[in-house]
Amino acid sequence: MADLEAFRAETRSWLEANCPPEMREPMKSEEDACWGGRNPVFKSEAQRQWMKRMAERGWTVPDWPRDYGGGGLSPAETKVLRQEMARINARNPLYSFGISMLGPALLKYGTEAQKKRFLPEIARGEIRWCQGYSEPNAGSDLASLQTKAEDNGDHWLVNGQKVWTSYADKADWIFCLVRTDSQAPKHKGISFLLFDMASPGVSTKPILLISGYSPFCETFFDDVKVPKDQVVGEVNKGWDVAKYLLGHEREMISGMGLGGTGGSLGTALKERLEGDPILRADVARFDVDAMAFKAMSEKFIDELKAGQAHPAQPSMMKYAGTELNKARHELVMAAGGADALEWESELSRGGKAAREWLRTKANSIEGGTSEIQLGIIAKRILDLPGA
Amino acid sequence: MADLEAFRAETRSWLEANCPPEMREPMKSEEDACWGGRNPVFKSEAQRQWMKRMAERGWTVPDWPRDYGGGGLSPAETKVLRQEMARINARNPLYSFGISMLGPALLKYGTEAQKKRFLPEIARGEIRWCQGYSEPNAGSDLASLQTKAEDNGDHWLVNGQKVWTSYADKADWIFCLVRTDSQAPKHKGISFLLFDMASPGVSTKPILLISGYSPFCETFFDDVKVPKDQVVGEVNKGWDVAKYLLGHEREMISGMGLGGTGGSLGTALKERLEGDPILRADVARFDVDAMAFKAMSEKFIDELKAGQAHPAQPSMMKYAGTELNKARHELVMAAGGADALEWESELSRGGKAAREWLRTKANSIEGGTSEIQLGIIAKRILDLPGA
Amino acid sequence: MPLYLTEDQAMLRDTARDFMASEGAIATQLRKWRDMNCKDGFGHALWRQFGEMGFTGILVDEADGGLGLGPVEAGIVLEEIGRNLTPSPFLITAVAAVEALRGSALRERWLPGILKGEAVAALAVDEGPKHRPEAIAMTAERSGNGFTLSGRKQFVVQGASADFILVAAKMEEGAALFAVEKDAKGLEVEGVRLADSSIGARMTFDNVEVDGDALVGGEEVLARVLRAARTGAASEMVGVASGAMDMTVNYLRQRRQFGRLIGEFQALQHRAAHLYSELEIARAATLKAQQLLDEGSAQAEAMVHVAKAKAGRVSTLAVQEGVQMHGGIGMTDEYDIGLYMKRDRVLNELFGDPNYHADRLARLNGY
Amino acid sequence: MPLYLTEDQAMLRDTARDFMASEGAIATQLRKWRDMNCKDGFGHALWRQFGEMGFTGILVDEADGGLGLGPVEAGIVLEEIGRNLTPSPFLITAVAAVEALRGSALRERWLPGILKGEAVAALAVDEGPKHRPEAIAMTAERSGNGFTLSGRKQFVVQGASADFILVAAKMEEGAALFAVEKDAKGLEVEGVRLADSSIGARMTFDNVEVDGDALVGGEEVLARVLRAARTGAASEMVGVASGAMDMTVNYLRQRRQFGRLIGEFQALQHRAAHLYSELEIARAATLKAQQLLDEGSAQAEAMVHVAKAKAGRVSTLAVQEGVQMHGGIGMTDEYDIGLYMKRDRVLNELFGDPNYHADRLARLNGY
Repeated sequence: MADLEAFRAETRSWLEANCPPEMREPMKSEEDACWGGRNPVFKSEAQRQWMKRMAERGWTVPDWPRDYGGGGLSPAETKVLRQEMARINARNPLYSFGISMLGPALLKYGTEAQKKRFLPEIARGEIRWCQGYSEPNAGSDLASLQTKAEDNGDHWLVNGQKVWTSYADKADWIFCLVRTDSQAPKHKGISFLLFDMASPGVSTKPILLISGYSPFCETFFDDVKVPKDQVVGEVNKGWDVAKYLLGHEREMISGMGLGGTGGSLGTALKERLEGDPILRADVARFDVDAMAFKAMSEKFIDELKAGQAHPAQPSMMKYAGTELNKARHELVMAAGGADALEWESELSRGGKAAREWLRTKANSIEGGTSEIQLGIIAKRILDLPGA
Repeated sequence: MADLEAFRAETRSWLEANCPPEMREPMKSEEDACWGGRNPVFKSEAQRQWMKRMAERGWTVPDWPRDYGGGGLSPAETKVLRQEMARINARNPLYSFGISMLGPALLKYGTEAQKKRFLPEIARGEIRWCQGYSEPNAGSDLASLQTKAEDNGDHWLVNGQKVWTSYADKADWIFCLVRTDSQAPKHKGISFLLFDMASPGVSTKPILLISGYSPFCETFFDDVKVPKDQVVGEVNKGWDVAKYLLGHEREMISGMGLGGTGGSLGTALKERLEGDPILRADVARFDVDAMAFKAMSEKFIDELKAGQAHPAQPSMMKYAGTELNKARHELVMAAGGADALEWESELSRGGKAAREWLRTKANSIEGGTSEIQLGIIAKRILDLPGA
Repeated sequence: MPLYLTEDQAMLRDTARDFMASEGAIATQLRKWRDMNCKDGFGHALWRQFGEMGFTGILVDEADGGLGLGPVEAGIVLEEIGRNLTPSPFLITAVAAVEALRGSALRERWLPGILKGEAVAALAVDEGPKHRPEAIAMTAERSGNGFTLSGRKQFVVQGASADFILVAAKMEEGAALFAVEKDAKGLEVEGVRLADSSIGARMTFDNVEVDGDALVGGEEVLARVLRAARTGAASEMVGVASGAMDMTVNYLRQRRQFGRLIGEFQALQHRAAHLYSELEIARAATLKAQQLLDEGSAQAEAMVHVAKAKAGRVSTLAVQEGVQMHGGIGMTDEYDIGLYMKRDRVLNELFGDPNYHADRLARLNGY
Repeated sequence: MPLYLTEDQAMLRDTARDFMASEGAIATQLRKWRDMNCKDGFGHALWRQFGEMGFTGILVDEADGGLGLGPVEAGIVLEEIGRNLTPSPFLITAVAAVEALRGSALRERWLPGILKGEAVAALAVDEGPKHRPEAIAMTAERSGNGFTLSGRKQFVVQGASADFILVAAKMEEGAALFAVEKDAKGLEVEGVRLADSSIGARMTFDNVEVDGDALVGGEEVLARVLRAARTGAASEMVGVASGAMDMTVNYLRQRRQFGRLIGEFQALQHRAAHLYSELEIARAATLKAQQLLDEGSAQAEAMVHVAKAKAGRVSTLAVQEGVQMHGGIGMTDEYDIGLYMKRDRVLNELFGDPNYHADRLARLNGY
């Protein structure tokens, strides 16, 4: 414990000295996030510095081993670092699917060579990754995917199409589920492949969402050649890697819901609730639900750390968190009334409320729909029979 | 139209002269209903007179043919009679499963001899009927029933057990689904049988409900002999009769929900809503739902009369009406608070609110659960595939 | 009156359904005007076709050259508009404004243009983000034979394309409704695109002078206009909900996952069946409100609140279930279901949201 | 403090679970006392066993002979009580009354009996059908060294079996809590059986004289006692919900219809999964409230409202789904699921229903 307090003091003073003041203010929009990459776009010098300084200490991935570019911190130390960052409202220095998704998969399933090759680049924010899972005919039924990787002796030849590839147009590499055995039962012929988005034959096309945002792409593979050593885990056993990763994704998405539920929604909407007694009632109930869910999130994280969480509990968190977030934005829209309907006006900051509200509708679809999560809970936690 | 107005005038003056004043007051409880039967129990002389006078004119079943004890009225005349009865708040002179359920089945599927034999008794309230459908292992899956009727040449021999037989302990006769072919697919070996509850081998046992009420029985058949001519419709085609009847039952149950939704719930609970803003919000929303459903009920009845209703629409009415009624009683309990929790006190009139609230929980179970109705809507109205 | 359509009404429905599905379709109307960033948000040619079809004259008295029909018939057209998300001035001009002009001296000035599908009206009631007609702050002061109007309005649908604006203002004797021409001095109009790509307007009235005829009516007329507008919006929402539900049920019948049509999954079946049930109820409530309005019944007021509240909630349920059941593609701009979600949101706010109407109903019922 | 049970707490849970499942089971406790129409609604022998197990002393300071544990531990016992619908004075006596007596001169008078599972307390707060402790009308006037109490109370759980009654009354300086012995002159108690077959009481205080020591505390103490009682009731409801859910999920795994286990039907699976999710959240909220109370945190007040409101709504959902999914047999007195529905209803009202607590939370949050 004494060591931990020493670490806390040290961390605090390092952060004090190294976290630029601009990086202690909340992001104004998603676009203020730092994603790194081969040709990184920094919004400010402060942003660049902050990422770089954190990466140098391995603190973009504090709990990864030092050998792979991580900070080598213990769980307790990691928690202290997070607390100290939260204390000064320090921004996340690096948003990255490499950190949140590919990294954990590589740490568990990668060869030593793969870890050495890919993890440090991720930690330093030098390569931006995207995820190639869904296909037009493989949504909730992900394992029915059809993108094919043919074994051509010295390389894989990839053909097919992915959809919902977040930021595929901005990513450097992709981790991708492909079918390597079309004769095997659908879960047994899938492999987990990594390749460079700059490879010949890769093309992307952004998908415009109803919110007007366009973070997703359709991604096309036309005779893309991929070196043989870029499969993670065993060939035809990619589904295991994917399942492991989906768990992580759910945790991340369920965690995202929390960001918005810090304070009382009713307090934020206060003036709007006067003279609207029924909306006030809904908001009061929402605040009950949101504070209760916040307690649940703390409990879930505590149980995760202690290894006490049910392995399917992320499904419950993902389900409840995303439904709650949708409910929150419905209430925000109701409180905003006609003001919140304006789509482009300055007053509405370009329709911010409406666009965010529409964006939340995807929460219960992406990363496994609410229906999929409920099915997992029913089967794996409640042990209900059949389907 | 002139004829109709003449009929109205005539009806009005007849009712004026023949409906006793006591029968123009609302019933105080379910127990004030007149059920007739072999050994009828009348609460008052007025009740006896009222039933008798109406039966003499065939007006207990105004739209049945005169030959079978009915009033022979046209649909328009029947409507006028109902309106005129409603005008003076005249009570229903005779509650009867014979009228609401068996009668329509006999009119459609009965032989001429059966109609002549059974219908006039029903119209005059001389025989009280009960319904033997459900069995302990055949609830929602009604067609899986096991009560057996064996063809013994000159009679059927019935063995088995029914459950949820309303007022079996008070009924004179039963209409009953029995299995007459145990080899056939489950819907194809069922017959619709009528028999006297006084037959040797019939016994009943009341079922106590959570509300403390006990209108239902378990009914046991132990080598009950039934004459061969007491099958309605063809042998082994009883399921058609049952389906036809279930439609009627649903209409009746969905109609029952309406009784309670006449006025504004909020007006009735007014004082209780002061200082309870969230309950007020719920009640206001309930009033919206209830008034909307009332319009739906009118529309449904109008469409039924005009032959425009979808044949599966009673399922929708039954589903929505019973769920609404449950919601109403939840609100009544919330408004009643601790007063409504008292179970036996005088002040609570013997726990009336609580017992009625608990009783409503059966609304969405009896006569086909809400889940069954939703399945019917999905399949027959929305034309969704598969089971 | 039985609560279903008469033969004549069913014929009108068939006509309106065919017309809107062909001429008013999403691809050729809503998307077209949206993608060209049209300043009106609707097409004038289609509006003239509305005139040719006789739709614009549904509520206009026969003596004034209209069809002299009632709220049920207006609702029939609006339901088809809703089903196809057809952008048009119908609700505001052919329903609300025609109702406002009934018996007014301005009939001759505006009805001919409306009948032809040329004139466009606006109805300016709201002054804050929520519909609160009981608390109008805009003032109308008598000056000479006329009035001077001052104040601000917002969420004035088609306000930027309107030839005249019906505006609610407060006089000493209560609220009243005035007709103001678009080029009146002191009137400033700023068009704003809304989420459903219709155009609303913010308006400033800076001592706008109007003459005596401009007063089209007092509180009673304002209330009557609002009842017509709210019931019309309810019908349009029933149409939106129907369109969204039909599209979704069709999708359930076609999309395969896990080797089955997703419409075979019982959880989705039950939710779709629940939606159907709610939608039928909303449709009945709306029709009932229209019939009561037509009869001039004292119960119409309450039933209008019920219709607007119920249709609003059901329409929201329909679009939410619609997007969720479509899954990922439901989130894309390319598919239409998201357009239903946007339209629903705007119609829910228009002339009072379900919370407002439930609250008013409660007050009417004395609690 | 991490939001899960420590090893000691998990041991206590196991002990309480075993004890309640065997000694406190529905068949041998609730049904027994109910069917014999017991005037107390609970068994004194079991209450003494609670004493022997140390449960009654969980919140009593070690210096006073108790275990000196906190709200989390009290909640653990209450959850098991809820799961088995065990009738007992635990919530009112061992939680609320012990909390009230903390630091009071009456400790010596009552704590020994409570520790042994002999003394029974009551807490008289409500005066109307709903819990409204902000508006207490009962008066306490100073007279000599003591006080004179006048007023009426209702919904006093175990009031007819209590050795002493903690009663909330209004003094000039605000509300306060007094301890009144059961045989005090001027006190009339009428026991009333409630829907869950527990016994509540209506009480009349007609100039009841008590001495100075009877004042156990002012507004702060009343608030503290209510926080403890509400959080305890939340735990008991989490137990009720858990019991109802487990029973229902078991039924889904066994009951066959249409040739399948009904637990295979996706619509029921999704509803059961939703219930599980809500129940986990209610449990977390309740535990969080208990930890905050234990820490003496300023945020405890808000979280107690959240816990009572959330646990109440979830428990109601659990019993409603439970009865519906059991179908017909769920409606029979013979099966236990209906007993859960009754108990839930009473616990929801006790110390404020979810509407009350959501409203208080809103006020606390300034709206």
